[in-house]
Amino acid sequence: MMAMAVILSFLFPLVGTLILAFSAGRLGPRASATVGVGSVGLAALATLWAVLTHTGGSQGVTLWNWISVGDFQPTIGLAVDGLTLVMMSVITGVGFLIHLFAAWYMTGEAGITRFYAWMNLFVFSMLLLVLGDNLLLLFLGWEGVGLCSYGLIGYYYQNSANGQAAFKAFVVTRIGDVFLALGLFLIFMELGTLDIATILARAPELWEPGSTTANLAALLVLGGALGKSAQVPLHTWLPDAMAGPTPVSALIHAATMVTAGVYLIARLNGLFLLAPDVMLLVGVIGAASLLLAAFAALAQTDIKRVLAYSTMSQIGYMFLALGVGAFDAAIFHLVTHAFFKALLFLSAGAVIISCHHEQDMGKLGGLWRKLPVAYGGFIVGGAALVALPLVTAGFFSKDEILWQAMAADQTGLLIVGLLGAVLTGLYTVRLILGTFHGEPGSDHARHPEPGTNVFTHHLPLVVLAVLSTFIGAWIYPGLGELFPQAPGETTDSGHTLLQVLAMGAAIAGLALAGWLFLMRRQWLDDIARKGAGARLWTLWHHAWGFDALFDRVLVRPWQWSVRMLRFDFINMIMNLPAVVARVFNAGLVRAQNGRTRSYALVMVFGATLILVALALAPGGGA
Amino acid sequence: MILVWLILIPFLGGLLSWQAERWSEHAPRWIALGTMLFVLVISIFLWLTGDFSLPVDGNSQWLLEWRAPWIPRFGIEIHLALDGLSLILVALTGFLGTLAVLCSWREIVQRVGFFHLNLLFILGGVVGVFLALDLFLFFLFWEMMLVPMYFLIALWGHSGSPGQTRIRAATRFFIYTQASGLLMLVAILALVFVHFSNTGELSFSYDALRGTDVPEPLAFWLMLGFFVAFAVKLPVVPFHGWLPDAHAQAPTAGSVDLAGILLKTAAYGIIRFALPLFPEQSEAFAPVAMTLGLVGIIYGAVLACGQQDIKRLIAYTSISHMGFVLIALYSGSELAIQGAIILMVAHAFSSAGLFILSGQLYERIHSRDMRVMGGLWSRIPVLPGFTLCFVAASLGMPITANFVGEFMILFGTFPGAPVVVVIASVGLVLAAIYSLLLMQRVHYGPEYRTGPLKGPDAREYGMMLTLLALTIAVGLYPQPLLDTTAAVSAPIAELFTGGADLAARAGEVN
Amino acid sequence: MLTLESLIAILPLIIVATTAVVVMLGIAWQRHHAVTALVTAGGLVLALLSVPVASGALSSPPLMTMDGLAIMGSVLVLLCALVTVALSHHYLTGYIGPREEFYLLLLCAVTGALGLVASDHLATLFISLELLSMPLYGMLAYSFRAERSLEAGIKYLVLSAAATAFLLFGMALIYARTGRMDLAGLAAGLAATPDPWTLAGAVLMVVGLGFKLSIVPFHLWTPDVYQGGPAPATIFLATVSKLAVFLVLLRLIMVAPIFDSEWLRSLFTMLALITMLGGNLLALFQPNLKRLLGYSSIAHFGYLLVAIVVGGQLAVETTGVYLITYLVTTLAAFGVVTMVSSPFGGEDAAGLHHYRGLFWRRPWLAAVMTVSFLSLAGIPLTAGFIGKFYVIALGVSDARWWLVGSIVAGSAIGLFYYLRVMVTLYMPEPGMRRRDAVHDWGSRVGGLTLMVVAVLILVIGVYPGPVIDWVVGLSGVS
Amino acid sequence: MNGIPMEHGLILASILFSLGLAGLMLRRSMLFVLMSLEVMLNSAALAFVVGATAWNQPDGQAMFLLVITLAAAEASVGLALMIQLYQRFRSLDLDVASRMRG
Repeated sequence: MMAMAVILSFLFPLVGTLILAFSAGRLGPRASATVGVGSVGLAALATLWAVLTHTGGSQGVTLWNWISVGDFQPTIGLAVDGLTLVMMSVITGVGFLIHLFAAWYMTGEAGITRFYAWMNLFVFSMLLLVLGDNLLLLFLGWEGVGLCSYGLIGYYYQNSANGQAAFKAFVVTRIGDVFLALGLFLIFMELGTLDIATILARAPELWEPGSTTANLAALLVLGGALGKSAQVPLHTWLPDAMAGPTPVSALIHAATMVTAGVYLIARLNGLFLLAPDVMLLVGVIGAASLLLAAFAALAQTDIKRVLAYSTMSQIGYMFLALGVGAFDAAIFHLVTHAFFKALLFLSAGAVIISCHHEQDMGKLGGLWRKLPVAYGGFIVGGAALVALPLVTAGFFSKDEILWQAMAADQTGLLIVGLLGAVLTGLYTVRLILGTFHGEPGSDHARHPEPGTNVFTHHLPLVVLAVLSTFIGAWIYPGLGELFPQAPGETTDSGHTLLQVLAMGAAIAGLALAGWLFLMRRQWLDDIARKGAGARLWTLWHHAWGFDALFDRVLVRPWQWSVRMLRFDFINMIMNLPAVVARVFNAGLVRAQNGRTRSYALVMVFGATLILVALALAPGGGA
Repeated sequence: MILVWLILIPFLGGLLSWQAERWSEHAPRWIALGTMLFVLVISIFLWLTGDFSLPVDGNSQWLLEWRAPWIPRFGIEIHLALDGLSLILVALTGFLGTLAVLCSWREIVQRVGFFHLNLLFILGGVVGVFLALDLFLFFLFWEMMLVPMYFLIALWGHSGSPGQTRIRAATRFFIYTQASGLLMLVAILALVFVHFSNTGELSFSYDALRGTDVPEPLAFWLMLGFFVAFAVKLPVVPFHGWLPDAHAQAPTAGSVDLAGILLKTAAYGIIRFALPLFPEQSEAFAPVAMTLGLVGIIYGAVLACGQQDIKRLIAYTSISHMGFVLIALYSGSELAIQGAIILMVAHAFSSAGLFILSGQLYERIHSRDMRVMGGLWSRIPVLPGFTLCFVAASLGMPITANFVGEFMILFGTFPGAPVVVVIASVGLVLAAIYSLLLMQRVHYGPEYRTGPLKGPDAREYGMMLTLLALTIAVGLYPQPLLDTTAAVSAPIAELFTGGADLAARAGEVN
Repeated sequence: MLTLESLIAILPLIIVATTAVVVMLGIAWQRHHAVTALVTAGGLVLALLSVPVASGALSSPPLMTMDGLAIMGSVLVLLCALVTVALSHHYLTGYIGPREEFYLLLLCAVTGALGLVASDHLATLFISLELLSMPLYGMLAYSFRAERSLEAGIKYLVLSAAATAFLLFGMALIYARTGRMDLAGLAAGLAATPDPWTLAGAVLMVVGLGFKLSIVPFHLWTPDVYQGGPAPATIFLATVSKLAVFLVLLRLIMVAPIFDSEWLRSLFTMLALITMLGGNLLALFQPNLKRLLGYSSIAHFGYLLVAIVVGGQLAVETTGVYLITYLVTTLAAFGVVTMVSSPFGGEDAAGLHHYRGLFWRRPWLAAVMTVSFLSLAGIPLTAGFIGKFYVIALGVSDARWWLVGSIVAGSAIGLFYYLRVMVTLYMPEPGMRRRDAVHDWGSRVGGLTLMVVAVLILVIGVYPGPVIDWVVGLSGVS
Repeated sequence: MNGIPMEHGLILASILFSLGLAGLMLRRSMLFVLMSLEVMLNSAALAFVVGATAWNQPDGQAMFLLVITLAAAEASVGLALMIQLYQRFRSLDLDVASRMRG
């Protein structure tokens, strides 16, 4: 029964994709939307069915043997356990809400069929990613979501910048994917299988903890995760990816795809536990991304870019959790983050559409009365983002992460996490104030057209708002038994202190933000406008200049070499014989001057040469 | 006898369609289409009825065999044989031949009969290459298909950039392949004479020559002779000079055949002849070959990015893809060799798709220059979507056959040569870059000119859909192909491991 | 001693010579083009038929030998002459001026060629060679009113006479040192130690013969003479003359001991190398078809020199097969030129632009041309490939890698211009002034002969077995 | 026999031959060219005679006769062509007959 439900869950979006793709424009916008949203809705129902019929443990179903050559036996096979179901629920559940919202958001856009085709294909690929029972099938989904991300970022293709952003997103994540692929090669060579369960069983038998191979394998897999999850240093694509329609940002670049890296590491937990050094690295990278993105978020003016850096920062938390071995906490935060970040993005989308595609904070403002629903979404989502104690889902998950970091004695990571919480408060307040309060910065913001459709506009926002409160934390089932024991499960000493600290950090962030942005606004602006403050602002605005660095180190040399090689110098070298032949031809033809006497001369010359050679030859040539 | 017919049918069909031009303009097309479909049907029939399990000792490795004496003075026979690998490639030839006829339906309007004569002669020659087992016969077909290809490019091609006429492209193609082919002939003859001096029997037979004991320095040179011939056709950098021009300037059908089948004859030649005839030398040569493969992957990719001509871009990507094949063939891993076969098929589909698409674009905007494209997504229905699909296949997106091929190659090669795989993986990133660049320049961005263009008609749509369906089908379930060729690739892989065993044993003795 | 028995051995020669006399008398009596051509052809056919009789003869006349090589040579000479006659008839039909003497000259030259392939003595060698060359001067300058024909005749005369002088002087040196003039005995008087004088003599003979074969660096006359001479004369020069001279060179190498020297071999290697490459390089951008074919023939004899270098049974076989393939190919190529040129007086239509788009006007003629050029380029399924295969096989079997390498290089260069010509035939029609074959060319004798030759190219290419067997049967050298 | 060593005769012949060659290469007039050719042929004939004397054989003398005959034939054809040359170009200069080249 459950197998059927699972298969149906990813079959619906696939069928949706096919219908949309091959309709070739014959479907109207409404029909497209119906198919696109409906298929994901059905997938969500199928997932619900699967959740209800899941009997615990891991259940697998093999559809067919994909490839079978010698030991290489990857299947098209699905494995379903708690983690999978949680992920599926997020993908189809949140995905459905976002699709629904998109029906409002995308009204009147050209190419709506294409939009839904991509979105459905994305849901399909993402489901395959979490369902695959072997790494190759996982990789299939992994690349599939990348392609969909590419297609959707570049949705407004007529603007070259969007195309560039899509291109960048794909290529940067592809770099990570190559690491993952190499990891796959290594794992297959060493363990002789790609089946995840078998890998997790065999790895501890064959590899010493901390051995080079284990470290290398974990490191390579981590490379893949970094690319997909936009962690330092492969994070530069995410802010640019905001070029896509906002529902896309909500679904792909906040709720699901970017968390695939977290899922991957959590899925391969056994592998990472064998590589403690890499585990630490995961935590450190998480912490670094967390801070870096939080600072960058402070200095953005585009509301979507603020949210993008915030996403990166929150995924940093998840990585931090993974790094200290708290896989469950990471997934927990993944789920709650999916709720509240989707909410934030959709609310932002509501603002953007209402204000005629205006998304610069400087040109928005004063909207809170005119767009109450969006404002509500922002308040609830923002509260969850800053982890407002006790009432929001974000509080519980973030608290869990910080507690695990503390329990694992990673004080450094803990401090970064707390600092991040403060910063989160800062940028969230700045975002909400900048968007909804103060004076409107443009005519668009002065006369917004609020969304009125209850079903496609209000409903998704409200449901997500509800899920962003403690209810979202409450419905999370907890996956502790799936994962190795987390450090926080063995002890409880200091948990209370930590909770106080965490609450303190969140509230401190809010308070600081309130003080800075409400009381000292002028002072702040002055600092940001001149001297070191301005430079710092610029640095943060450009997210610490990673783009410029990569541009210098990678992009420009690449473009230079493309330009240099364009004329195919190897081929030119290979053309040398032709040039030589031409030269010889010219020389020989010159001798054909038509004069009998010179012909005789050449003939005699030849004969003389031979005779001289004969005379000079040792022994007279004999 | 069915093998003889497989070769003869295209030739007869070609002659018939040449003469059929007198009856009507469309008669040659229909005849050519029927001929290629016939070949396709025969090969599919053989495939369905054949048994491709590994030969039991004493059984022939060939599914079908046909031999007749030809030039007894040199022991030359007409010796044809078919195994899984040849069968798949023959079927591929039939399929792409059909496509080639279809995609020139509108494009070729002048001298239709003669065009199809050439087209079918190429395909007949290619089928001959895949079936010939006598080395002389193999060489004969190998060279013979060049002539019609030459005419195809020279007479129906598009002019290229200034100074690069189609005739020049065709001539370069011909000279490259013919000169390298003669080197192979020299190698073949040397092998034959060595065999003659060993046994006193003059024979060009594959079976007879396979075990020939060639003295060392000579054997290496002979292996090199074979390798160079195949390397030119594959093509391996630095012998790739003919390819971009030939691909770019050929008519669509020519490009499809070139990329789809002719390049595969080289890989086939390596699998069938270069490796089994000189296993030890090939193994010693493997690092060099793999390095050349790597150079091809990277170099082809970098150059592809710098092209403005859409067909040249696709042509350079072929160099890059064939680099993977080369690495696989010299990896000595069954998995990798199987992967190479899949990639050959996959590349045939994807590059044929891209070439047909660029042909269709050419029919609409009369240019191959990507600088005058851009924003086509909104101007042409359907085609951009297909382009994206084939671009995705070309960059090795999972679900497509290319992914299966490339990854099997990398999986198979990794244990033996991890460094090679690491560098080759860079090619995966570069593949993404050049593939998406194509997409970016052609279909994204602002519109270069406005006004809608005609969408694909049923013929174009059908071709694209078939190619796409096959690409995905092979990508999701390549097992039928793998089962068919398993009996071929396993022994090839063993050639190398055998050497390794020997070395290991030698080590023990020491 | 000369007996009747031994005269039978040279029956073909006698028949041809007699025919020459008959033709001469006929001309004196009454001029008639068609009859003259018919008589000539009849005589040649008769001579051809008598070859089996001759080969059955028990003894040869003095100074001559009728071994396999000679028989092979005779048959090829006669066949080529027949084709030339057929094409000449076609060509001369449009010629203003006396036409019949051409056949007379041709018959004399054939007599010389027949003598040359059978000669076993320096005297016969010399006489036959001159008998072959002298009428050629006349044939080349036959349409002497055309400037180029005259120029060709004069050039060939002067240079050929110089070459003859070289040959003679070489013979004289050898004779002075050895006291013998029969080929087999050339070394008899020689002391055990090698003698630079005799070697120098041999070298001078090689120069003389090399000139006739247009071996680089004695090749310069070739393009001019090919271009200037009337097409049938060029055909004769390119086929009969070269074939006969080459066979005699081969015989010298095989039979005469003084030519069996390592130094001479390396000399021939060197000559072969520069001839292959030089001929092909010269032809690269040549726009005149007849000159181009001249250069191409230089290259082809470069390939064939491999047989001289290697020597032995296989070399004779190679020479036979290669010559046959070369002959049919050259006949076809020049035949097309003749066909296009003949209906008009004056200069031959040799410019490449005349042939542009020929395929769309005269598909079969263009097909013949294509086949012959494919054969020249050595593409499989044509006779040329079999020849090239043989030469490469010969080189490989003797491990002459340098030669083999330059054959490959030469072929690659050669392709360039062969393809250039071939594709021209299929190019769209130009607006340029051009000449064309007559409409009913295919139904005339020359046209039919041409078709037969073209078919022969393909047949030899596809099924070379019989030809090879025939050559193998004859390649024993006495 | 008669005291003159064969080498001397051969050297003389060689010198004659070289003179003929030089004339061939240096003279423009066709008449002189033909004469040079004659000299070359005769030098060869001389060498034959020298050889025949040395070996005391008639063969060389016979060759001499053949060479003389040939030279005569050569000269007659040559002179005939020379007349045509003059008629066409109004000159005996061989270099004018160099229309064909390249």
